[in-house]
Amino acid sequence: MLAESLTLSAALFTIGVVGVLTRRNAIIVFMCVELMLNAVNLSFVALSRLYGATGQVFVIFVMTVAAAEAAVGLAIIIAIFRHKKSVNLQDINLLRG
Amino acid sequence: MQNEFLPLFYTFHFYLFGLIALVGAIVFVTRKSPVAAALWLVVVMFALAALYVMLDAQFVGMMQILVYAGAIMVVFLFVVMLLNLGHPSDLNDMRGKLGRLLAGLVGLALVAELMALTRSEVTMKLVVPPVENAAAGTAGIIGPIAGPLFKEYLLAFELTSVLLLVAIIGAVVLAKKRSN
Amino acid sequence: MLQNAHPLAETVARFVWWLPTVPLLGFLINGALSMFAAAKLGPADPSAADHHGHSGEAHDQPHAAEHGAEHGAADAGHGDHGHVVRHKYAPIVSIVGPGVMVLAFGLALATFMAMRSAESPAPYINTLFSWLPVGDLKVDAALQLDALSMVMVLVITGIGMLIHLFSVGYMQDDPGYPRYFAYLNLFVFFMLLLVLGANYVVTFVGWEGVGLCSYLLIGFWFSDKANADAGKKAFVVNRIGDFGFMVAMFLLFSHLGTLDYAAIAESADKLPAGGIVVTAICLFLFLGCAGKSAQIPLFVWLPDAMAGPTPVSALIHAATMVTAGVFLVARSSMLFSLAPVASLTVALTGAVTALFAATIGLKQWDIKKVLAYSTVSQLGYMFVGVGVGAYSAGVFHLITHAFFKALLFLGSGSVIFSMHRAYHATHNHGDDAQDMRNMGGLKQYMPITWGLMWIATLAIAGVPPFSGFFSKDEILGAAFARAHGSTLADASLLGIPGNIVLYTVWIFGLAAALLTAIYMTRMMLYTFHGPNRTGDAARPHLAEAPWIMTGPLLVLGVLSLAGGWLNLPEVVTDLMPLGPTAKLEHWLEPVVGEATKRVAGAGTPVAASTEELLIGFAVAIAIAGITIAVMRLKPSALVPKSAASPSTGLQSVLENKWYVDEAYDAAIVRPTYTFSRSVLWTGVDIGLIDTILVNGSAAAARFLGWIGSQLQSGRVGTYAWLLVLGAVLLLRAFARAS
Amino acid sequence: MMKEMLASIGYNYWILTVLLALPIVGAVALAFQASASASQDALARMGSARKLALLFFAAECLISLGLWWSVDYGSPDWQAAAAVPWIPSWGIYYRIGVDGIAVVLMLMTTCIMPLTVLGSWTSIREKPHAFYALLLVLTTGMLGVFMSLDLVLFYVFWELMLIPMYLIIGIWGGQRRLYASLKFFLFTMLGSLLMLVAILYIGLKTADPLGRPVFNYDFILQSASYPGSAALWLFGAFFVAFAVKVPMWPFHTWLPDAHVEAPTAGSVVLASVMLKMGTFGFVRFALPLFPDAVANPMVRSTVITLAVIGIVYGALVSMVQPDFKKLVAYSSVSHLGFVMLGIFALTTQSMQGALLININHAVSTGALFLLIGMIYERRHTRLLADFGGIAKVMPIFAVMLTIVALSSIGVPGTNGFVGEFLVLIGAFRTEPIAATIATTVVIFAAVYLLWALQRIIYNPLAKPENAALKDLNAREIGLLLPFIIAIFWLGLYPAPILNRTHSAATRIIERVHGLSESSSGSVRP
Repeated sequence: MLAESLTLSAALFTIGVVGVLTRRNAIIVFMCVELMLNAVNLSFVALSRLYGATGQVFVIFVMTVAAAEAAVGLAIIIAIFRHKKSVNLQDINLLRG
Repeated sequence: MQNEFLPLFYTFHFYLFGLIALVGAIVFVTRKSPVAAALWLVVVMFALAALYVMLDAQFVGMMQILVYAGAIMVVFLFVVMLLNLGHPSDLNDMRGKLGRLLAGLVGLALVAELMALTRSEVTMKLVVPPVENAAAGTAGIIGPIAGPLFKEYLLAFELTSVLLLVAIIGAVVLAKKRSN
Repeated sequence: MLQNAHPLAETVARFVWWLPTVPLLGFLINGALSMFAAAKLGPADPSAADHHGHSGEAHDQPHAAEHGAEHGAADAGHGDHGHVVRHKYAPIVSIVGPGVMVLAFGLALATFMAMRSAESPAPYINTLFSWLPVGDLKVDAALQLDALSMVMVLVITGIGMLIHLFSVGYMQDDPGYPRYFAYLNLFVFFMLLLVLGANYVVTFVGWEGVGLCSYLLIGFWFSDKANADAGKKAFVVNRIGDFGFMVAMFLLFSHLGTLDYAAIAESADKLPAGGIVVTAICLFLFLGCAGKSAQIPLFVWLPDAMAGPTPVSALIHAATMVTAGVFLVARSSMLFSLAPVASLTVALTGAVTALFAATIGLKQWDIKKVLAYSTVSQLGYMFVGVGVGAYSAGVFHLITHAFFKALLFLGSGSVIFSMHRAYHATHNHGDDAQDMRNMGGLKQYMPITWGLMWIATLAIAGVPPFSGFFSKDEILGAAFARAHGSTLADASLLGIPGNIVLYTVWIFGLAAALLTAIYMTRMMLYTFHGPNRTGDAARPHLAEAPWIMTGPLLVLGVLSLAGGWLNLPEVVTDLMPLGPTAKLEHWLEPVVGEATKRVAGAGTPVAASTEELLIGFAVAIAIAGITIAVMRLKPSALVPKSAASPSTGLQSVLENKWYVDEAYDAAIVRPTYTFSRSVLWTGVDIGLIDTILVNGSAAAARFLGWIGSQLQSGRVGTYAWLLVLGAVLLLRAFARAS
Repeated sequence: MMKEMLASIGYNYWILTVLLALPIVGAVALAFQASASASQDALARMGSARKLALLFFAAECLISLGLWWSVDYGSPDWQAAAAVPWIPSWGIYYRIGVDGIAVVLMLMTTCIMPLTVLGSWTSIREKPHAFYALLLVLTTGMLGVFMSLDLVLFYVFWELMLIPMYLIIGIWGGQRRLYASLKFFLFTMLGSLLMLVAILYIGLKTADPLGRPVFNYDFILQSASYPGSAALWLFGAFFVAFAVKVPMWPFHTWLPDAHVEAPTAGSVVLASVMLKMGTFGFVRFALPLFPDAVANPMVRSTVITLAVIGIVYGALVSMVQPDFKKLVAYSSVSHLGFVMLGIFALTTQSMQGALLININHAVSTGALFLLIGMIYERRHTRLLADFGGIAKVMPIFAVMLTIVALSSIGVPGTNGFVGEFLVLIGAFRTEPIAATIATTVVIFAAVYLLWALQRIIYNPLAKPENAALKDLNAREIGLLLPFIIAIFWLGLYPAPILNRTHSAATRIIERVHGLSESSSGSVRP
């Protein structure tokens, strides 16, 4: 089942990437990133059948980071929305200074 | 694994959940409404959780449901509701045709490369002899994960707690309403 | 070693280093007095003065100084009628300044006596300390006493003493009195160093030192821009010559490994005679001489140098410094005698200069300018002498010229002094005290000066039995004799046979003698004869200068009259027993004798009858010149300068000195400045290096930064695209590598 | 006698380290004093800062004087040497020592520094403590460069010297100080980074038996060998670093800007000492380390051509400068060109002459900058056209300026002559054409300096602002006197210095000739 899992992982990852590239809604882009993380998790888990449970440990780390990221990221989106009344990425270019 | 029906049963369900995940993902990306997208993502999460269980990572599967579907996605939905992102103008957030075409091409290139890599010789070379899973029986499901987590990766584990703390504080500070 | 064995070592000559030291002490004392008088120290914090306005004292001082200095410019004819206040240290300076010269002259006389009794041909070298000991280069601070330097020392200290005395009167009212004597003493110090140096480097120290003093003294009244310009011009033109001197030293050192005169005299034979090396050395040396002795093409500074006080012109720009070039050729006779081409160049340059300067002298109105061009011309004669290998004749003319030209200059100084005093007394600031058109008929007011200056004029014109006759005749005779047979006649200069060159030199010399007689007589006629043009108001104030000035004139008059006795030619002593024959030539024999013989070679001496013919011819020319001048020139027809009409044609070309200054300015000076300013500075420095290379590279860096900054659009979408593209490319590379 | 006395107090054992440490102590002391006197008014702060600084500089100068006697100049070994491990695993040592050349330059530095403090006595009113502290740190850097025998240590001191000067120009400078200081910094940095790469290459290439890099100067001299054209590249890297500092044409354009903008003390230090770092670098490092490269006819003719261009170019450009400081700056380019010509002509006379010019230039140009500072303080301008005739109101100033200008022109009897003469007479033996072209500068030098002199002190006193100028005060005269004495001492009796540098200079030439003869053998002695 390893090959299938990896293929699925690649497909999901790519879908996430295409989502990030095509959508402008910050929240949906964010969710696409979560999808990409999940795709990676799937690879970890699939490969942990071969190499031992360490892969699963990493999945747990990834999840933690994802959780933290979601919290902070969404907080940022809220802050931006308050400021700009929009979550459209085209309207957000604060980084430009 | 001794049961000979099991592989078929197993295989069938593996493909089934795989298909669900794939279709769910495609539908998720194409939804205009954030709420619908989020719900479809939850579907993907669940399908993935099932796959984790089938890949002998039962603990991770549970975590997937609890943390991702249960916590993270709820937060997403919560934010979507909070910000009331239902206006038609916001809904049409797709890029132009050219953008989509390019994104598709890049996606194809990416998937092709990923596939090539998964089948390339490099990955084959990376294969090390599988560790014997003899202890799996006695240590149960949690043991093999808990072992490395609290031994080799103890520092990293402790650091994640710090990370989470920072994230909490950060989220509070960022989302707080400015008094002025 | 040598100096212990030398017979002079036990005599007064061992104090030879006191010779230059005494004037140096005078310089230090006078300089210190000058500084003390001027010292009014500034505030502790200079920038504070700006904020506190001007104190009353600050106003006072420059005022007084300005007044004083303008008064000092009296010599240039711009006198101001003010209260004459003598410098507060004038009495001390009047004792110290001339006093050190008297001491030096006394010491020189004593040394001379010692040398005469010692009768040692070898030079006495007095090494003071090791100056530049580097590897195989050994340059000592050493003085060399031999026949040549002794003669020069006597001339310098003797004439110098007289001119110092004259200056006491001439400069009495100048506010820069101590400064003047300090410079003058310093000049004598350097001049003595120049002639006494035992190697080229010590000579060079004196050489540049006298140039420096000349610079300082020409610009003595520096408040007038013209004077400061003249000083600078003198120094810079001299430096062109010094360039030649330096290169000659480098050549000598790299080929002979030494710069000592004694060592070079021994080893000069190692250089192939007539070879390129020795010719180059001599030509470069001569470039130095041409600068110092105002020969073509570097003569332009000397006429301008007349901006200095007149005694300075007498001492530096007539009697001593400008003759240093002649001295140097004589000193380097061991080299010049090996380089016929260089010697011919020297002689030809001298002859051309003599004639050229004489033509300009014909039409000058400024009495000092006439004398300046006459000096250039006479220096040309000296170079003819040393160029044709008649070194003692060149030095002889140097001595007699020092006598009569110093007399002429001091005499003109007397005249100017008197003229200026007259104008000053009548509040006349417009008229030029140096212009001959404002003089005339001064004979009756200044009879002593008149008589003495006639002596000098006859001497310079070459009328027997005055000193100039003997020396000039000897030079022309030598040129003629060398053309008949010598190493020079056998050589060729730029393809022209040597004997033709030498005949040309001789003819030029004769022509210059004619012109000399004319312009000198013209000067005498316009100054002392005919009606007076000074103006009715000023006329009663014209009078003879005080005795402190006339006294030295008298001494010089005697010397000009009898100077020929030093080196009587055989032709004359055959006719009448006036004294020993060719004294100076015998005296200089140890120094230049060998070189003279080498040049003369196996040539047959000119027959006595030819020689008598030549002498007669020369005398005839001198008398003809004087006669022409007296017949043609009408002093009574002259009008004062203010009423004169501008001259035209050749006359104006001569009056403007053939426009040489203007030509140099247009051909050399201005192009150099323009090139430096527009090409080097604004072009290369600011344009190429700074703008293109330095600021250009900065601009390039800024441009790259700008490109980079354009990537930082701040749009998350763009970043995502770039990130993914990067990932795709990386994976591609990874996949290809695997 | 002096030597025994110094030996009895172990002078040679501690002197170098003390010389390095004392200025740092002084800088720290000034920092304390600055915070202690924060409440005082500006004038009192200036007064206390300059006194303390002068004290330290005077002490530094006094204790350094012993080197004149204590060092054995004929010995081929390093004198007063010391070596302490600094980063031993990288082979970096605190390794110091001096030879005749270094001692003479060090004494020059320590003697000039107190005079620069006196020169800025009244002109530095802003942040005086910081100014003097930076000067002190600068002194440590400069002395360190002269005594370093470890390439990395040398590099550290080399850079240490850069920063204080950057700040001195950038904080206390004139109108365009930021441009000037940045230009100075970047030019110097460009060169020194290349040098750092070269130093690291050499160090790694010359590993010791344990495979650790070695930066020991002596060890590298004995054992280093570079493959193929590496020596040329390494020499090139060192060359750029030193040529910028010298500065050689065409790396010189930072100098006029830096000089014009720098405060008087900065200009003096820059001209008198810092430019000598470049030439010292050539003598100590570039020549002995890469004799093959130096003996390469291509390299030598290139360097000599650049030197001669610099000599003539600097003089010609000096002639047309309206600003006195800029004029002197360009004349420095010319003078330092002579030094380079002397060094690369590779004869005893020219090398010794070059070392002498180093000192002469420090004296003459340092004094010129001080004099410019003195009239600048009075008139707040340096444009030659703004002056004229001030010999009447400032006779002592006029005398001083004349003497210093004459020494810079190179009139015999002053110091300027002996150096130039030795360089030219030496260079003429190996490079006659270059030496002859360089000799023409005796003419241009007279033109530009005399013209400047005339426009300042001679000519009519036409401008009323100038009529009220006061002559130099006692401090200023006292400050200039040492320079005047040095001008005549060096001009009339340079033998003590020549004797002290002779053996070191000869060794360098012999090394270049000796090592190159085995490979090319074309250089005449």
